[in-house]
Amino acid sequence: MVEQPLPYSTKLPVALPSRTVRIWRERIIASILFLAAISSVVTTLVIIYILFAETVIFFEKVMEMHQESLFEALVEFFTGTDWSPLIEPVGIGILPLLSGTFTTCFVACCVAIPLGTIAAVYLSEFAPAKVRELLKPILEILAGIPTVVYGYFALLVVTPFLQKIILGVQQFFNPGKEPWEYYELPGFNMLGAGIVVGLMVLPYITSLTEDALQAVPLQLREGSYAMGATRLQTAIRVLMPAAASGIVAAYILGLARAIGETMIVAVAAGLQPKFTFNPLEGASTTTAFIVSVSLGDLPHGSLEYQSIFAAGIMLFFATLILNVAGYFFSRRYREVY
Amino acid sequence: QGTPTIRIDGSSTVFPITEAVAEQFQKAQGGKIRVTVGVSGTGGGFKKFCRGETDISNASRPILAKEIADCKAAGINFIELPVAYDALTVVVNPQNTWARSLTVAELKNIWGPDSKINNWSQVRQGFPNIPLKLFGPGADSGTFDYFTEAINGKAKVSRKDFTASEDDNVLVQGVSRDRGALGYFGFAYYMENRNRLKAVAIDNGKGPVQPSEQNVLNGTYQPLSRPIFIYVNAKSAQRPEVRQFVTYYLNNAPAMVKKVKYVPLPASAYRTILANFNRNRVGTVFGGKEAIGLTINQLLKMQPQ
Amino acid sequence: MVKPTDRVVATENEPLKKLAEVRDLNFYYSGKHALKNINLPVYEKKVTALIGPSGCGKTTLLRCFNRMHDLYPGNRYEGEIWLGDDPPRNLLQMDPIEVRMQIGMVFQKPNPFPKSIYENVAYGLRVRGINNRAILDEVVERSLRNAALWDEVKDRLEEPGTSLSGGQQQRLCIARALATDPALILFDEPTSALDPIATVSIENLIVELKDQVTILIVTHNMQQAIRISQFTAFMYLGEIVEYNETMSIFTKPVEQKTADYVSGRFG
Amino acid sequence: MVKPTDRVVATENEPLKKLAEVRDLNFYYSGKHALKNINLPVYEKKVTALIGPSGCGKTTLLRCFNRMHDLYPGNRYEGEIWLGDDPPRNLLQMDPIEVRMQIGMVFQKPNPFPKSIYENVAYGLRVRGINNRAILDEVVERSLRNAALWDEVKDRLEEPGTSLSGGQQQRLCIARALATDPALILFDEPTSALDPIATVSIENLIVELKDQVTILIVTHNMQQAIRISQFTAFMYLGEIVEYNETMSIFTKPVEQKTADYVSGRFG
Amino acid sequence: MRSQQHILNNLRNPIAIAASIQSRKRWEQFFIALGWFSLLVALLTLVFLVSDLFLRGLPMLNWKFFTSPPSSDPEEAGILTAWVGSLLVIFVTALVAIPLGIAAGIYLEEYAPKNWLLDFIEVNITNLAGVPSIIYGLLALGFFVYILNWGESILTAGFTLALLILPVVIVTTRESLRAIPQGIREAAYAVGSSRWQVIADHVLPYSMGGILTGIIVGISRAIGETAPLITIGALTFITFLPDPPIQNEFPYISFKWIWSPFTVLPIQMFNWVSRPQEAFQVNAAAAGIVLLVLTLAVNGTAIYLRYRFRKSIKW
Ligand SMILES: Nc1ncnc2c1ncn2[C@@H]1O[C@H](COP(=O)(O)OP(=O)(O)OP(=O)(O)O)[C@@H](O)[C@H]1O
Ligand SMILES: Nc1ncnc2c1ncn2[C@@H]1O[C@H](COP(=O)(O)OP(=O)(O)OP(=O)(O)O)[C@@H](O)[C@H]1O
Ligand SMILES: [Mg+2]
Ligand SMILES: [Mg+2]
Ligand SMILES: O=P([O-])([O-])[O-]
Repeated sequence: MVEQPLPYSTKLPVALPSRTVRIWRERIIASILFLAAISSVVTTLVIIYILFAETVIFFEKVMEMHQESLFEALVEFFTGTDWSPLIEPVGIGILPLLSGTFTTCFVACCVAIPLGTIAAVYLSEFAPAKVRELLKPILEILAGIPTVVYGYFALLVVTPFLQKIILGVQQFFNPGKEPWEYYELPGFNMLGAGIVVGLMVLPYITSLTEDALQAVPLQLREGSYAMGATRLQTAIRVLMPAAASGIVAAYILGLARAIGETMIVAVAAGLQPKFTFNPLEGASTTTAFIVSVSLGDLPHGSLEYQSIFAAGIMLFFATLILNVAGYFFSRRYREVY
Repeated sequence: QGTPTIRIDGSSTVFPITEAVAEQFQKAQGGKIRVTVGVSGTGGGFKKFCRGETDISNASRPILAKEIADCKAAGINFIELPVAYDALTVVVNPQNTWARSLTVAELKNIWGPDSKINNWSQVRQGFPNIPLKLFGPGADSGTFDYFTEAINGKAKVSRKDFTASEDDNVLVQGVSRDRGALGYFGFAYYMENRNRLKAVAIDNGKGPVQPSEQNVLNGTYQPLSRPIFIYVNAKSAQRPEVRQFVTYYLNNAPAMVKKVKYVPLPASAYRTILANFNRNRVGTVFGGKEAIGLTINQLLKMQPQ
Repeated sequence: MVKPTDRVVATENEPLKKLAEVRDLNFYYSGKHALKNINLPVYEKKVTALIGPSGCGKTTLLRCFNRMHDLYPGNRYEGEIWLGDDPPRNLLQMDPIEVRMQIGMVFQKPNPFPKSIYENVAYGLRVRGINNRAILDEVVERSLRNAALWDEVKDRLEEPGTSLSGGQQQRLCIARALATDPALILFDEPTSALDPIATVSIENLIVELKDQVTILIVTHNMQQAIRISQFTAFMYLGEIVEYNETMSIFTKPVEQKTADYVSGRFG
Repeated sequence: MVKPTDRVVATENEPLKKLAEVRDLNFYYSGKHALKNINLPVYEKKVTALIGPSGCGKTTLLRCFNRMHDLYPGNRYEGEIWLGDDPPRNLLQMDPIEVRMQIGMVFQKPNPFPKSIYENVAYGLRVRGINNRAILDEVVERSLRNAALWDEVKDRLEEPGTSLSGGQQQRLCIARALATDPALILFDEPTSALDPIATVSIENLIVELKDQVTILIVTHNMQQAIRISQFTAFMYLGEIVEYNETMSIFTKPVEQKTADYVSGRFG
Repeated sequence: MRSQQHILNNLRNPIAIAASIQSRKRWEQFFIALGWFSLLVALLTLVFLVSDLFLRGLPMLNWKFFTSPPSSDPEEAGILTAWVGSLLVIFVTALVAIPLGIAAGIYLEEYAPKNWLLDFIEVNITNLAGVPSIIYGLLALGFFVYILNWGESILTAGFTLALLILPVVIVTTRESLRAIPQGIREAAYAVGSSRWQVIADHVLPYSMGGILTGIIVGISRAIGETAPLITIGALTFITFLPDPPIQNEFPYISFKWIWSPFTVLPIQMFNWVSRPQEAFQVNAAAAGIVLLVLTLAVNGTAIYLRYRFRKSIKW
């Protein structure tokens, strides 16, 4: 039995802290926090401003140099296959950088998407809880390795390994020739770099895909199991369609990472801008071009200085589109549940 | 007041010498003076130098007329100091058993602005059918300027589909990893990496000549022998730490240059150069032009114009 | 000692056949003893209701029937649940997928798959490898008719199941369960997430379905149990306190706990 | 037309004082009209219960009293809620923080802060700028005693509030609300997440507390309303269908809807 | 029609059921094997990468390696300037990114009205999180180095990396704030707290674990970043240390070091990787080990912290 409630002996001070003080304090704090939040928008604006400002100068110089109109310069920029802003006569066709970027990303996606999806489905639906708890941090570790270490790995481990394999395959199917008569994989090539980029984005794709699968409500899973489905059937027929937008978001964000990856390709893919889609060749990606040009300290105001901004603007907008697309896809799957 | 700092930038060819000197110098000074050495290529280095961002610029070619004008515009006077001789070296992969020597004409065929050669079999009758991969210094590079002038006849005019880098290490990496590769850069980089590169003898009409200290000294390695320089900002030269550093540089040059595998000038020459420096002799002896095929003796006789 | 389950058959006139029977079932959630010595018959073509206060183990018991607990590690069954009669088999010893292929389930919250209405109903057959369109068409139509949904959706079979209203979704889930012709369907508070009107339609549906299929239903609404079930088990703290014909449970409960509960004194 | 709220005072003998009164209140969840023309008196030192089927707006109405809806964008009040008598003020026009300083609330799920038991109870005072240890000590002890928790926790005041059992946590939340001596305490289904034993202790506590503080409580358990409240409002679809003394509501409801609900015919 | 009926009758036929289960289980076995293969690829990468690095670099790892500046002689070359540089840059980064990121996170989660501006900021942050790091390098080059005229200094580098990890800090801050049950906030409001009191007394303290994790993950990313620092010119040959932050004369603390040129660990490693001489590859591997151990340790701390905080606070 509860005893009779105790009466109040101390009268609580009714003199509450001043409302004006409180309201003003709240307002000031809110404004400071607002400024902090806006800083990200400012960052983006500054990025865009810098990229545009320098790119405009780039085009002005090119127009002067080539005696052409802005339209012609833009056409040359987007359709030309000769990117050599540093060497006379200057070529400003961006396609070689784009083809290099595309090819390495394609190789990377070929590695990361199937492996990442399978690994995610396995981790999410099949792996015992212990295994999952153990493997997820390991994948995070993989994602946390500095990319320059990956670049080193691509150059000194993966490429020699690929060279041996390619030589071995040729010798197996077509034995008896002198070693140099066989095709040799160049020391800098997009295949090795792309594979390593793929390994680097693998953890992202795995973890984002796994998140998307985990976000599918338990009721759907149980609904499927209750119909007598196996785990695999549940995963493929119910969970993957249900998580489709999340999985697409994972792919897109992985792709954006691959496009933006710099050090691996700068170390291992070669630095020559070359219009080719053959992963066995070496070529320069957009990012690798920027790094290789800025390796020597860049003289401010020179054409090469501006050329990296012109290349950068392409990169920025490519990843911008992907990131925004990824954002909306992932928001969609979050909204559904 | 902070520790006095000397800022150096420029040629990758000269870099090994300056790097070695800087290292020794800072050790000798017990860290009281700081030296930073960047690698931007000769052209990149001059761009900074002529805006007063650096105290000393490494250069693998003489300063050009346009750069002189830039410096003048910014009110910068410079002291030109040759520090060594280089044999600009054409290299191939060690697995390359066929191209022991190349003529200047063949090099021009390969590197000319309209060249479409992309296979060794197109270089010379009898060379094997192996894809040709080219590596060369970038456009800010003095080596590039010198090589294009010497081989193609006009500075900066070259085919463009090759892997270009201001950092000669990248070129060494490239050539050493590709059987069909051909590249060019300073002698020191070849010597440092002799086990992964092979030098090509150059035939300038008088038979193939290997790049070597001896062939540079006797003037037969032509047209790819060349002097290399440091340029000192005349105002910086008034600062004690810069004076100290340049003096140390020239005094130790013979040993240092040899150590990093370039060809030192005669010992007496360094004394003259140091004297020029101490006399604050500003300006260039080349008048803003590329000097091709200059022997050491010719160089030492040149007077400011 | 007379087990609570023995009482019923004695008081029953019409012939009854047990479709399933729980014998001395204990269940543990990784150490937590959630069901204690459960004994319960489930009569064919009848509705059996499980009632009891929140947390007493109703859902846990229901989910033992289709081995849902197998999906999560650490759960453990002890005892037997017998199913069928030629010959009866202990479903706790069977392959869980085999069990689930014979026992359907409808959940508390309607959970249609994010597929078309048609595919939702056809899912059970597809899972079994049946992809013949003619068969699927026939089964989909029959199941939707049985779930009293056909007229409402027959012109929009390709629309996603999630586009239906809550009550329709729940009937879709019932159709989905019916499609594979299960012997027993489990319902876990199927109307607690629905509005009163949808509730009525589901209740009517259950009453009609019982001529066709056996039903075991968890409900927290005692009036609902009265309206739709023939037998009721009252659970408390993981045990079955009392099992009897529904009318007896609510009008003349034997146990004090039951009486307290059905009169609203706790819960 | 006689408003539902007018009925009570007529049938009442002992003198009653209104602590608060809702007048023509409408409430919108960003467009959704959730409360419609609510009129309701809250008598001092009495327990008023809000009952009704799920989703009828009980919680919504309760949370109007301490302006909880102000925390979320898009919500809109129309109408008045008068509080106190010297002079009465419309709390919908007041500063929400001032309102909350006078009206306590206990939630459905016990939500102690992950701080020590002591700090949980003292928090309301600290917010008001009272940090004097002697005052805090006194208030903490008195509030815990009034919440019938003192004896159980007096030796472990420094342990986290989350280490208590569910029922203890809920009593801790009540102590926290009592500490600032509010005129009115709102309870939103305070026992629905608790086991039967904890439920009994909270119910007893509410009965004791009403001599000291006015209580407005939402419950889905009609028996609970009977046990603890003096007045009951039955809500349905956002409206108050009937308000009266509790006994009248349950024994001789005026409206058909009320009669159906209290007899379990829906909900 | 016959066969249809037959198939449907089979729905309860135990033999048909068993057959169907068996074939489906075989597919499952196959998929499990595939799953293992995929994970193995990731694991083997890790194993190869780490073991290769260790095999090559371990002999170089000694006291001298940590206390020597870089040199043209591989035997002599060490990472003194690199790790000191990394430390100072990260210090600046943390100083900028942590308060800014937490404040932004709090605003977005606790204050921002749900309108187009919030949407816009959100898209914007997601985008910034995915913008290639080299773009931040361009931003830094154009803005910090030339417009603000900070030069190629530790300050520039610190701010660059701070902007780079800001989205990570903001996003994890928001996530940890979101993990605080709404019931706790409502409870605090219900006793009369103001918004800032709710945040300062409850929301922030309870989410500190998650926020800390985000900060650490961001820092570990910053430690390994190379590309943006290359564009602002960190690749100079530097054999000296910045001015010490503490001096033995008044005012004892000096900020001259923030203007100093610098190099950092990953750049030193990159420099060595791109040298052709075999001997420098050993240095590169050794620097790689240091970098790897450092980031792993930092990441490991984050994983551990997250694990602990997840366990410690129960709602
Ligand atoms: N996954 C689980 N792990 C551990 N304990 C559980 C789990 N699920 C339920 N329990 C516990 O088992 C007991 C029985 O839970 P169950 O869900 O069966 O109750 P219920 O009668 O269905 O209640 P309700 O009416 O609330 O659904 C409860 O004490 C619950 O806390
Ligand atoms: N935040 C919200 N936004 C929009 N609609 C809401 C919100 N909260 C509740 N509602 C709706 O308002 C109506 C009243 O909800 P309320 O929570 O008050 O019901 P209740 O009577 O307390 O029900 P329960 O017994 O389930 O708690 C419901 O239809 C509900 O769906
Ligand atoms: Mg349940
Ligand atoms: Mg409610
Ligand atoms: O780097 P360069 O010596 O070629 O200018």
